[in-house]
Amino acid sequence: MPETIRRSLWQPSRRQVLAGAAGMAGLASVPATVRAAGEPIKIGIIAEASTLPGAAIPKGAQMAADAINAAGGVGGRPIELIVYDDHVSAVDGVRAFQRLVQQDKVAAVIGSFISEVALAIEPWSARLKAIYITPGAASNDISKRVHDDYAHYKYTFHGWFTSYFIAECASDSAHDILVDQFHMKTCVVMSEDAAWTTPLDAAYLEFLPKAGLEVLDHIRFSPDTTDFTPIFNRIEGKKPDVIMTGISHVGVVPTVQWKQQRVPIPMWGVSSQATSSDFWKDTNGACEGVAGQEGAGPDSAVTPKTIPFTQAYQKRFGLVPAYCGYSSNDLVYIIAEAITRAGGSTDPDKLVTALEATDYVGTIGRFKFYGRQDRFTHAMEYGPDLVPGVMIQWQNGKQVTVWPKKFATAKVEFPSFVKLPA
Amino acid sequence: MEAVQILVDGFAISALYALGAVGFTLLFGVSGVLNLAHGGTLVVSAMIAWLVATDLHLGTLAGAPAGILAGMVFAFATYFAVVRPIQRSRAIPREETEIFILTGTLLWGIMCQTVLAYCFTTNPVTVPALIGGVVPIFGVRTPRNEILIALACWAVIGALWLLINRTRTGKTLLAASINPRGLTLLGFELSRIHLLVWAIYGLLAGVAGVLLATFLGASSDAVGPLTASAFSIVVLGGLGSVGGSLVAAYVVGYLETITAYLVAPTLRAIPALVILILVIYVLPQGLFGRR
Amino acid sequence: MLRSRLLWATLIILALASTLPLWLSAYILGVLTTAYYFGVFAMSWDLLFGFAGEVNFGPTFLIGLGAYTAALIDNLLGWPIPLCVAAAAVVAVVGGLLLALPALRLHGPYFGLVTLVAVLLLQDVIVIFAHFTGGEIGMTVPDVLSISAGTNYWIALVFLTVSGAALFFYSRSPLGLILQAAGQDPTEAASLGFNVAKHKLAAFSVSAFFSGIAGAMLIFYLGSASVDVVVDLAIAVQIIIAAVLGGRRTILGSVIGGVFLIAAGQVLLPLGQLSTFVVSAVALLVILFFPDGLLGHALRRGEQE
Amino acid sequence: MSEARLEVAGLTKRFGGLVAVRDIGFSIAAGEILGLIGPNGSGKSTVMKLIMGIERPNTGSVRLDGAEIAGWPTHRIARAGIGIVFQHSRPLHRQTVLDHIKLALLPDSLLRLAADPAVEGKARTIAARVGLEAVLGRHPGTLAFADLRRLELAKAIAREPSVVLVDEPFAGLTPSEVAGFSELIRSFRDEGKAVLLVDHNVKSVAAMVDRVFAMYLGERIAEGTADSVMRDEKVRRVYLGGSIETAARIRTNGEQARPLLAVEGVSVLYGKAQALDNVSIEVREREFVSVVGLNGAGKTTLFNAISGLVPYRGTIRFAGRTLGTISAASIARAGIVQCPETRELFGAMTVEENLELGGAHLSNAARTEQLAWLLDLFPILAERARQQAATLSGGEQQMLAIARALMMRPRLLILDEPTLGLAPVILEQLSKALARLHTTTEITVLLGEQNVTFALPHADRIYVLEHARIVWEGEPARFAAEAGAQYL
Repeated sequence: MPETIRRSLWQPSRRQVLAGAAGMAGLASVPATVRAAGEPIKIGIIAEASTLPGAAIPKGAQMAADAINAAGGVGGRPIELIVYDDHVSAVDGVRAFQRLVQQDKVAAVIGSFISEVALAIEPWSARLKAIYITPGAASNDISKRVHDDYAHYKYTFHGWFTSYFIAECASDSAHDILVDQFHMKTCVVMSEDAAWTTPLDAAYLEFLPKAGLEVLDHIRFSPDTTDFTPIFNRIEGKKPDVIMTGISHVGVVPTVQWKQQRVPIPMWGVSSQATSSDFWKDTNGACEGVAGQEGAGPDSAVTPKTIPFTQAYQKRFGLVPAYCGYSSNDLVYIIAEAITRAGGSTDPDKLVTALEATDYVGTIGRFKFYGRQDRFTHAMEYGPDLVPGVMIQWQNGKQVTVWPKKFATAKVEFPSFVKLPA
Repeated sequence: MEAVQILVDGFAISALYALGAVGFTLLFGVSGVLNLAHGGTLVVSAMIAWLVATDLHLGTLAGAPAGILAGMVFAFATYFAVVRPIQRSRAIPREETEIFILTGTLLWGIMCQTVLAYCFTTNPVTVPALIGGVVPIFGVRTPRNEILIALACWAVIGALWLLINRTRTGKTLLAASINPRGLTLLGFELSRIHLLVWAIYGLLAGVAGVLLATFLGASSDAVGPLTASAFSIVVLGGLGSVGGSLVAAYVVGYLETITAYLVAPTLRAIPALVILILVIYVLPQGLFGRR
Repeated sequence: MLRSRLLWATLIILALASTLPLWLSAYILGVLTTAYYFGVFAMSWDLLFGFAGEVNFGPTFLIGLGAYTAALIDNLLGWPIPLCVAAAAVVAVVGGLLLALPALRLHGPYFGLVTLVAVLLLQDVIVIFAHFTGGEIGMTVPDVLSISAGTNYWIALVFLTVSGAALFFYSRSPLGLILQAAGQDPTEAASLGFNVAKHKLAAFSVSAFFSGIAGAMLIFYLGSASVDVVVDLAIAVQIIIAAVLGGRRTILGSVIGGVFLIAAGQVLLPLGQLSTFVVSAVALLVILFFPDGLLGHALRRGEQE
Repeated sequence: MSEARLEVAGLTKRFGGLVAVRDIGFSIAAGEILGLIGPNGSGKSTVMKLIMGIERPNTGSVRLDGAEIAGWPTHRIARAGIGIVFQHSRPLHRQTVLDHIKLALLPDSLLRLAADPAVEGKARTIAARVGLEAVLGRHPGTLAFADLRRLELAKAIAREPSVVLVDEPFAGLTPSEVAGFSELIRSFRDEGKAVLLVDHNVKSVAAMVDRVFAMYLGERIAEGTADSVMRDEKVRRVYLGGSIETAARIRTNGEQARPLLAVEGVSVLYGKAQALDNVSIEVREREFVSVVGLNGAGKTTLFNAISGLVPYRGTIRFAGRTLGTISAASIARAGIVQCPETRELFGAMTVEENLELGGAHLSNAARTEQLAWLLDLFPILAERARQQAATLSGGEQQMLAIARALMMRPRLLILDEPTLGLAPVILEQLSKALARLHTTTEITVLLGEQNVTFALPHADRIYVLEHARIVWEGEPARFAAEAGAQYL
């Protein structure tokens, strides 16, 4: 993870671990420390080591692979990860995918938390008939394509909340906490202009009113915006009770300026970078009070596996996993199980059938994939008893889970400069 | 109300743009070098400032000078590793030195960017502001830091102005930008003058970088955009004209702010770009260009 | 005679290249395919820089125009690929002429900046009309040239050969001679009776023509058009580097440079992020120590004989 | 003599404030050679550019065979039948001589992708005519200077123009080469072409021109046969500043004085052109030495070699120390200060600032003292102290340039063409200033001039430089008798 790289500037020892995150060669050749023997099963990983969430992908996956191998592998065959970096570029992502499938002959590819990249890879997963699962991209279109042209696109699975469910989850939490506890009535939606936010915003506009928050304004800004003053001023002009965010590519800059300018309105919703444990340092603590939707928090047991995994991860990499860390880890298990179910075959069509039968309890909940009739075919099913999703809030430099009630470890608190409705 | 807001917000941004561009144009004026690794210099100083201030927990007061120093070091690295070899190369025909320096510094900038991304990720870093809090200006809630930044920028630019117009050293710089041959005839070693101007460039860019980090934040991804914006401001103002780039900085800064407020944040950059093309087309030498 | 030696070398390399699909993996073919289209980008740029004497920082303006025209038409009107490509060529040429107008007025960095800004503007327009263009995401095209790596490779190779030949002979033809004269010393060219403006406009159109087609073909190969593939300045920079690396004023050298850049990038993929660093460092060293570029160096040697 | 091919009337060109060409008019008939002469800055090259359409005239007309062509774009004028031979040109590196000539023969069409076969043959004939057949296959980089000039000539006549403009036809050529070129140019005349030769002085073109048109400071000063122009009073004053007078001067120091500067067998090559050929001169302490010679004779090159601005073969010693590898700047600091022909002032800075920079290496006290002395020497500069150098008149700029050089307290002051393009009244003031320098200071001066009258009074000894060689050396007194005649 990048932030470890930062520290590692004076802890070179850790740089090695990182070589994994950054230059994947290290991990690719990690020999399975195993009793498992025989022809290894190759799984491809496409990461973005230079971003907070993207660097968690290979780490989470590696944890799973090592665990599986230590436990004897898949039917005696060890799992081998082959990891490439796509430099956050669609074309590099496609090249990496082609290389993994055509050159390295992997059974399946887990890759990229960026919808732009995922959407570029998806057609190739169809053309090359190769399993592709994204551990963090959110755009609805990923699974919508599968639904619209199943025969062609069925090789793609969506291993994370679709934007639609993220919005629903955030809105539900907003209803339970902002509306019921803080008596908020109005909000402004503020999203970065990107693939995943188009459906997110649409869903926000659909769910927030139902949740009891009137949407006063809807602002999209380009991800390379550096000066947020005009945006915050415009929002303030509308006098909303809360800002519902949809940010992932950006995070530090708006948060820091929000604090610097003492914007008296709380931020709630999605803030992917805030899921990284380094966010506090990156923003010099400006993120105090910022709340974002997550799969699982470091401090609460969504499933029995959550906390052990988080701790093991922290022990090995020196930080808690960003959201892709959880999903990537679970997806490796899911693929392994599918291969077992397919009788050890890695034939793509057999794997598709096997994956569709997935019912696995991972670190962020119980995984199932929607069927071909559902609007989000092959997307991770969302729901209280499946993958519920949680809200994490930064409080005094710690990430605490504040929603839903059954996982909550703390009450919501906002910094002093935030004005709350009477 | 909105007008005042635009006025206030636009000022700090523009001041920062100005400071960012001045060094760039000075460098071109005196030594004829367009340094396309300029963004790199800014981000390097920002990152180092962050490293010392936040990561080593030494605070902004220690981070700022460290960052500025880093900026100067990187500037010299650019000069000795890329620019001077090209200028002295016998294999490169004189009339093509320019394109080679452009390509060379461009590559250097990319190298710098990738290394920064490797060590610090593409995530923006921010250095804690020296003074927090906000003060109302005509009812506009303005962060004290923004005021500090505007003041700092103008202080530095003012100092530069004094250096150039009031000191003998500064005047040799000015003279070099007008007629280098004349200086040689008067017994000045141009090589020394180039070293001096690179040092000043590094200093200016360093300060700009650190201020940037306390205000908008800086990330390795910003290397390209920062170079582009400095380049366009400087050309708009007229290459080599310090005064010109100050004016241009404010034109661009306010155009962007106005667009962000009155049109849409997403369109922020566009009007400035269009104006830029028009101006250059009508005045091929920019607003105050000499050459 | 040098010229013929160059010709023979090219033919032999072509012969070899055409056999690659028989014994190379689909993936490597894929890399070479992109590299070939990239080569065409670089050649078109070299025509402008090396012969017309115009430093164009925005080759991706022309490429992007072509690519997105094709992508949009394919998506909205569903025309067959050849028609989309043709349309792309037309639009790119128009763009080329637009770019040429300032070129006749501005010089050096000033013109360079205009081309740079042209790219930024195109990028913004694409993002603003995200509704049609898919904005930052980019758009997938329904049709692709082929899903067989082999076929794609053949297509790219043929296209590279054709456009390479065209550009090379244009540059070596009387027109190329005039163009070079005009680029080096407009006044003298004019006093020999040549209409400098006319010839520069021609050069821009030709360059735009091939850039546009290459851009369109590339996205029909990749199956999607996105800003970071055909418009982003980073790509423009790579193109320039490829051309300078291969050797200015050689046209063919640009192909070598292009293939080198792409291939190196892939070979170093296991280095993760740092691959870009290594590639640029190598390029910088070449520029510092062999300013004539790879092919240029060879040719210069040849001339001295 | 047939009807006029080229007719120029009332031609005027302004650059900003300065009038480069004022109301110039002349005509050249078919089969006639007109020499357009004038010292640097007289505007003759501008006239040529105006005819060729490289610059647009403010007013006036240019007629080719009766048709008005003033204001046409260059390429149209070229196609209408005017060819030009540039003095300096930048040939294409990768093309052979033959390619270059072919280029000039190509039609200006976008459709001709292949040159028609006739071109090759034509090109070879032209090459043969200008004497390039031996080097057809070579690249310009490998050509001798004369051949490069031949190439220019070939390109200019390729389209068989009816009017040929030639800029400094003989600059940098050896006498034998000059003969060859003259032959060629005469042959143009015989074909009925109208030829315009542009040069610095009558002498070099006298042999072949039918008429001469002399310019000075942008205006016509004389017109007629070569002899009549050479005899013309105005012309003589411009070049010689009137009758050659040798103010008898008191020898301030005799032969015994130590040599300060010794130039021994120095040669300089510009590319292929021999700019200095084995030149040796000597300047003694406190001596005033003048190097006289026409433009292009090599004076500036000699001075630049001394100042370390151009590489040379041979040795230059200053105060016993060999200069060789020292940087130009340190040579200047060592005491050899050049005040170049081009003046190299800092235009955008004030007179004061210019002088300040000149004295940058002095202690503050010394600087103020020196400054005071110079403002006394050139009072006009005191008045102009706060004015921008660029806004000064030519004469004032020249004084500033000299004063700035003197600020450095040079041991040897090199003055290159201080009279260039200056009105006679200014020459007076300069003259006085130099005289005062000579009598009141320890300074040694090396003066380069084509204006002999200005040079003589200020010289203890004189060298005459011609075609890159020293052809005469001696006292001013003997100059008129021995060298004066053949000078113009």
